[in-house]
Amino acid sequence: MSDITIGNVERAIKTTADTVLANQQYFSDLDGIAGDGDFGASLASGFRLIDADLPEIDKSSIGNMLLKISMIITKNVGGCSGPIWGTGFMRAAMLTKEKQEIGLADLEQMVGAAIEGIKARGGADLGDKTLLDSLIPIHEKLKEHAEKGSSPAVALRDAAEVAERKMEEAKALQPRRGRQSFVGERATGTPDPGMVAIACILQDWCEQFGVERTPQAKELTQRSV
Amino acid sequence: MSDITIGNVERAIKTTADTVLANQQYFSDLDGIAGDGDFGASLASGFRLIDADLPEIDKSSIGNMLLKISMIITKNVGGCSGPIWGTGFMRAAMLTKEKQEIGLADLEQMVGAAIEGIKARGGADLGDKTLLDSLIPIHEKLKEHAEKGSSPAVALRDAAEVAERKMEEAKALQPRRGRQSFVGERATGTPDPGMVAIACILQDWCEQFGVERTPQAKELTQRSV
Amino acid sequence: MRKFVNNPNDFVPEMMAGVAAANPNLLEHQPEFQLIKRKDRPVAGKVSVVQGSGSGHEPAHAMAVGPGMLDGAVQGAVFAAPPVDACYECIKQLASDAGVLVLINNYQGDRMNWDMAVEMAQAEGVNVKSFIIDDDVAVKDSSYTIGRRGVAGNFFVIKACGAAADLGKSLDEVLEVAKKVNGQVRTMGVALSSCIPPVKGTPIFDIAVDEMEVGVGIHGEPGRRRDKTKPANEILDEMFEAVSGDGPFSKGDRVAVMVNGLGGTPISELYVLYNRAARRCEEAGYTIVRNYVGEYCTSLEMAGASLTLLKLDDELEKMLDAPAEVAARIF
Amino acid sequence: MRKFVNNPNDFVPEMMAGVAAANPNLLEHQPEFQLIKRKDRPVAGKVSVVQGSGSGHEPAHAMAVGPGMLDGAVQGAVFAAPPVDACYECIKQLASDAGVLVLINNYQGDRMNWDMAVEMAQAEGVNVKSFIIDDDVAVKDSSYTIGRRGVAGNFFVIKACGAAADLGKSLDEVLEVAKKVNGQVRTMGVALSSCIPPVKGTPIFDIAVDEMEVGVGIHGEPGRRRDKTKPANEILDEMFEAVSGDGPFSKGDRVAVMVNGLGGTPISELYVLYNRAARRCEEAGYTIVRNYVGEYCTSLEMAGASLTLLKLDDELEKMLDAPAEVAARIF
Ligand SMILES: Nc1ncnc2c1ncn2[C@@H]1O[C@H](COP(=O)(O)OP(=O)(O)O)[C@@H](O)[C@H]1O
Ligand SMILES: Nc1ncnc2c1ncn2[C@@H]1O[C@H](COP(=O)(O)OP(=O)(O)O)[C@@H](O)[C@H]1O
Ligand SMILES: [Mg+2]
Ligand SMILES: [Mg+2]
Ligand SMILES: [Mg+2]
Ligand SMILES: [Mg+2]
Repeated sequence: MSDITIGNVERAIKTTADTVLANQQYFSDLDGIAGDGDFGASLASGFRLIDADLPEIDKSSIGNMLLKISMIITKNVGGCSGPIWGTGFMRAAMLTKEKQEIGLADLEQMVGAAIEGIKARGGADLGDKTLLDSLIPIHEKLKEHAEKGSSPAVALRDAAEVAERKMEEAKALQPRRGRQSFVGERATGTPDPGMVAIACILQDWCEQFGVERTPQAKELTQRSV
Repeated sequence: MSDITIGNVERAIKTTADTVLANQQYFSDLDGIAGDGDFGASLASGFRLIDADLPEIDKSSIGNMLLKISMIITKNVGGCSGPIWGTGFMRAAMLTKEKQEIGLADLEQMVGAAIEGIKARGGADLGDKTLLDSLIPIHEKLKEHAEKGSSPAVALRDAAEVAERKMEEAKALQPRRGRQSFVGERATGTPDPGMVAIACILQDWCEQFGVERTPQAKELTQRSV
Repeated sequence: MRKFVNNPNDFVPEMMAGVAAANPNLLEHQPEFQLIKRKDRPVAGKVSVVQGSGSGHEPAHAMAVGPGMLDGAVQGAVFAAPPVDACYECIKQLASDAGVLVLINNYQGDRMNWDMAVEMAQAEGVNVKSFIIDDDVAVKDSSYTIGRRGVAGNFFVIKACGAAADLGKSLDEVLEVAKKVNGQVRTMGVALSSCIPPVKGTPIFDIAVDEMEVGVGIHGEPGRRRDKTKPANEILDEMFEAVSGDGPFSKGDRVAVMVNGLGGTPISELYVLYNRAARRCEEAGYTIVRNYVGEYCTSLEMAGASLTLLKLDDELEKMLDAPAEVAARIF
Repeated sequence: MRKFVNNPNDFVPEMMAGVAAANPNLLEHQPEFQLIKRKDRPVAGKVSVVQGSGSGHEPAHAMAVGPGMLDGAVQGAVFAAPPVDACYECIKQLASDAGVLVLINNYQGDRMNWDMAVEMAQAEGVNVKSFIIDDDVAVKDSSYTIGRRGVAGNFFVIKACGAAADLGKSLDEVLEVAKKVNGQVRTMGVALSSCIPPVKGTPIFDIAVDEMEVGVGIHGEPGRRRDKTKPANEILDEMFEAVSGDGPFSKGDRVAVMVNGLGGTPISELYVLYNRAARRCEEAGYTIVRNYVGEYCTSLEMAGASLTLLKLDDELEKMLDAPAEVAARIF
C-alpha cells in the first residue's frame, strides 16, 4: 500500500497529459500576461504525442518509460519547457531504470534528481519565480513523508497543498530567470505559468487517485485568466 | 452696380482660401468616406500659399491675378485637384487678361471656359459625380441671369442655391470619374467632396458679400462628418 | 498614431531626405519637387526611365531609383499625385539626348499631372513619351481610375525598361518593352486592414478584424467585394484564379511570380502564400523562373498582399536577370 | 485574425516550405526538424555557420541562409526555441571537417536547447563551438534572458562570420570574428504595437495607440519603460543616445548603421528615422560607411523599430563588403 506501481506512474503520466492538453489555452494565456504566451502550446506539443504513444511505449521498467517520455519531450518541445521538463524526466528515469515499483523514498529521490538537473540546465534556483519554487518545497515535503513512512496518498495531498501555496506566495516575486524575468511591474503580482501547471497537475493527480482535496486558488478552480 | 471689380475678385479669392483652410479636415474626412482622404489637405496646400501671397501678387488685371492663382495651384497641388482647379483658374484667366472689372456676362464666360478646360483635362462630364455636376448647372444659371441683366448678388444667391441642390441630388449617383469611381455601395449616398467644397465656397461668398441666404443641407450648416 | 512621424506634413520630405542620406553617392534629393534622382543621370545615349506618384507605396517609387531601375522619381503627398511642376522638373532634369520614358500607374491624378508635364516638356523640345501601367485585374473602373489600376506589376515594367535602357535601346524600343511587360502581367490584391495616412491620422476605411477586401486598390479603394477572411490558401487560390484566368497564361508557360506585401503583413505570411502559389503554378503547368516575395508596392502599413504573374520569354528573362540595385536593399 | 494563416499549427512549416520553394536550387527544407539548409553544404575546408531560434523574427533566421551568410538554420514554433533534436540535426547535417559555429541569440530557451545539442554533437566527435550574441542595450536582464538579449545586431555577426568562413578561416578564427562584432555592436528598439502569434490569435501584450514600449524585446518583452509616443526624431534620439552611449564608439569612428523594422512599420517610416540617425551620427563625428534600412529581425507584425550601431575597422568593412545572398531578396 505504500508502494507506487508502474501502472500508477503510467496513470499519473496520462493524467498529466490530460491536464496539459485540457489547459493548453489557459497556460498560454497565463504566459501571455507577462510574456510570449507559448507555454501551453509548447507543453501540449509534447504531451499530445505522449498521450498518443503512451499505450505503446516501452514499459519494461518505470525508468525506461520515463526515459521515453523524456525523449519525446526533448525531441518535440522547444522553448524553455523542452529542456526543463525533458531534463527533469530524464534524471528521474536514471534512478528507476530497473524498477517496476517504487516507494515514497524513491519518489523523493527522483524529484530531487530532477531538481538538480533542472538547476544545472537552466541556472535558476529557489526564489527566481520558476517551477523550481514549487518543486523544491514539494521535494522537502516528500522527504518528510518518506522519513515518517506516510502513505503516497497523504504525501500527494500535501504536495498539492505546497504547490498551491507556493504558487500563491510567488506571485509577489519578481521573476529572475527564464522568459519572465525583468518584466518588472508587469509580472509582479501575476503567477508563474510553470508553477500554475505544477499545481494543476498535482491537483488532477489527487482527483485521479481518489485523494480528497479542495483547492482554493482561482488559478486551480477557474483555470482561465 | 452690376460690375465686379478686381477688388471683389480678390475678396472672393481670399474668402475661398479662408473656406478651404477652415474646412481642410472636413473636406479630407468627406473624401475619406469613400476614398483616400486627401482632398482637404491637397486643396489647402495650394490655398495656404494663395492666402499668404495674395496681398503681394500681380493685380495689374483680373486675368493676371487669376493666372498667378492658377500657377500656385498647379505648382503645389497634386492629386486630381491640382490639375482640375489649376486648369479652371487658368481658363478663366485667359478671358480676363486685360480686365480690371467684369460683368455677369464675363463671369458666365469664365465659368464656361473653366468647365471646358476641366472636361478636357480630366475627361469627366455631367453625371459623373464630380464638381462638374455643380459647375455646369451653375454656369447655366449664370447665363440666365446675365441674359436677364440681374445683379451679381442675385446671381450669386442662385448659384449657391444650385450648388447646394445639385450636391444633394448627386448623393444618389455612383461616381464614374476620379478618385471615387467604382466605390459602388460605399460611395452611393455620400456627397462628392468637390461638390461640397463648391457649395461651401459659394455660401461663404454670399456671407462675405452680404447676400442673404440660409443653407439647409447639414453639409453646409454642420461642416463636419 | 502608431507611427514614427514628426510633423505629419514633413513626412514625405523627411522620408525622401532619408533615402538620399542612405545613398549619398548615388542619389540626390531636391525637396522643392520631392524629386530623387541619380546623381550620374542623365547620360548621353541612354534613355532615362522615370516615374512618380503619390507617396505611401514605398519602396515604389523613389526607392526604386538606382542602377538598372529608375533614373529619377517624384512623389506627391501621401496618396496624392505629384504636382505638374514636380513632374515637369523630373522630366527636364533627367532628359538625355536619347529621351525620357515616363511610366505612369493608371490613376486619374497621376495621369493628369504627368500629361500636363509631358506636354510642357515636349513643347520645349524634350524627347519624352509616357506609358500607362494597368495590371490590376480586380476591377475594370475604380476609384481614381478609368480602366484598370496600376499596382505591383509596376515593378516588372520598371525592371525591364531599366534593363532595356541600359542596353542602349532607343526610346521607342524601351516603350515597346513597357508595352510587352504590361500586356503580360496581371495582379490582384487582398487587404486585411486599412492604413493610416500621417496627415489624416486615422484609418482611411473601416474593416472588421475578420473581414477582407478582395481586389483592394493600393489607396484602399474598394475591390470586388468585402468578405469574411478565409484560410491563406483559399485567399491565394482566389487571387491565383483571378490573375491566371485573366492574363495570357497557358500550360507550359515560363512565368515570374510575385507575392507582394501591402506594408503591414510580415514576410513569414508572404511565404505561406508563396508556398501555395508555387503549388498552384505547378498544377497549372507554369514553370516559375523567378520569384519575388517581399514588399514592392505598398499602402503604408496596410495588412494585405497581392499576387502578380508575369508571362516570360527569352527577352524578358534576360531583362529580369540584368543587374540592378535600388535604395532599399538588404546587404 | 488579420493574418494569412491556414491551420495556425502549420504556420511555421508552411512558411519554411515556402522559403525552400522560392529557392529550389539553393535550399532544402526538412519538415521533421524545421531545418533549412543549403543543398551544397557542408563543404570540406569551410566552417559552417548555423543559427536557430523561435519563429516570428523573419527574415531572421531561416531566410538568412544563403551564400556568404548562414549555411543552415532551424526554427521552433513562434517565439519558442527549436527543440534539442532539431538543433542537433542542424549541427550534424552541416558539420564539415572545418567545423560548425552556432550563433545563438541570448535567450534562455535558445541557450538551453543549443547547449544540449552542442554537447550531444561534441560527444559524437563533431567539431562544433557556439557563440552568444547579446547586443541589446535596453535592459541588463530581461524576460527570456540573463544578461542582454540578442537582437538585430545578429545580422552583422552572421554577415561577418559568413564572410570569414568563405575566406577559409578556421573555426577559432571565425569565432574570433563573432566575438569582435558582438563586442562592437549595440542595439535598442521601440515598439508602437503588439503582435499576434498565429496559435495564440490575440496580441501578446496591451499597448494603447498613444503609447510606446521603449527598449522592447523581440518577443514583446518589456524594456526600459512604457511611455507616451513622441515625434519620430525624439524617439530616434533616445535610441541613439542609449546605443551610442553604451558601445565603444567615439568621435572619428567609422560605423555601420541599421534601422530595423519590427514587422508592421512601413519602410517610409524607417527612412524618416534613418534621416535623423544620419544627422546624429554626423553630429557625433561618426562616419557612416554602410547603412541598412529595412527588416532584419522582427516580431511578426509588431509596429516598431530598432537602431543598431556597429563600430567598424578594415577587417569588418571587408567582411560587410563581401558578396552575400539570402532567400529574402529584392531582385
Ligand atoms: N531556467 C529555468 N529553470 C526552471 N524553470 C524555468 C526556467 N526558465 C523558465 N522556466 C519555467 O518555464 C516556464 C515558461 O516556459 P515556456 O513558456 O515554455 O518558456 P519560454 O520562456 O521559452 O517561452 C516558466 O513559467 C517557468 O516556470
Ligand atoms: N476627372 C475629374 N474631373 C473633374 N473633377 C474631378 C475629376 N476627378 C476628381 N474630381 C473632383 O476632385 C475631387 C477629389 O479630389 P482629390 O481628393 O484631390 O483627388 P484624388 O482623387 O487624386 O484623391 C472629387 O470630389 C471630384 O469632385
Ligand atoms: Mg513562454
Ligand atoms: Mg482624394
Ligand atoms: Mg488622392
Ligand atoms: Mg517562448
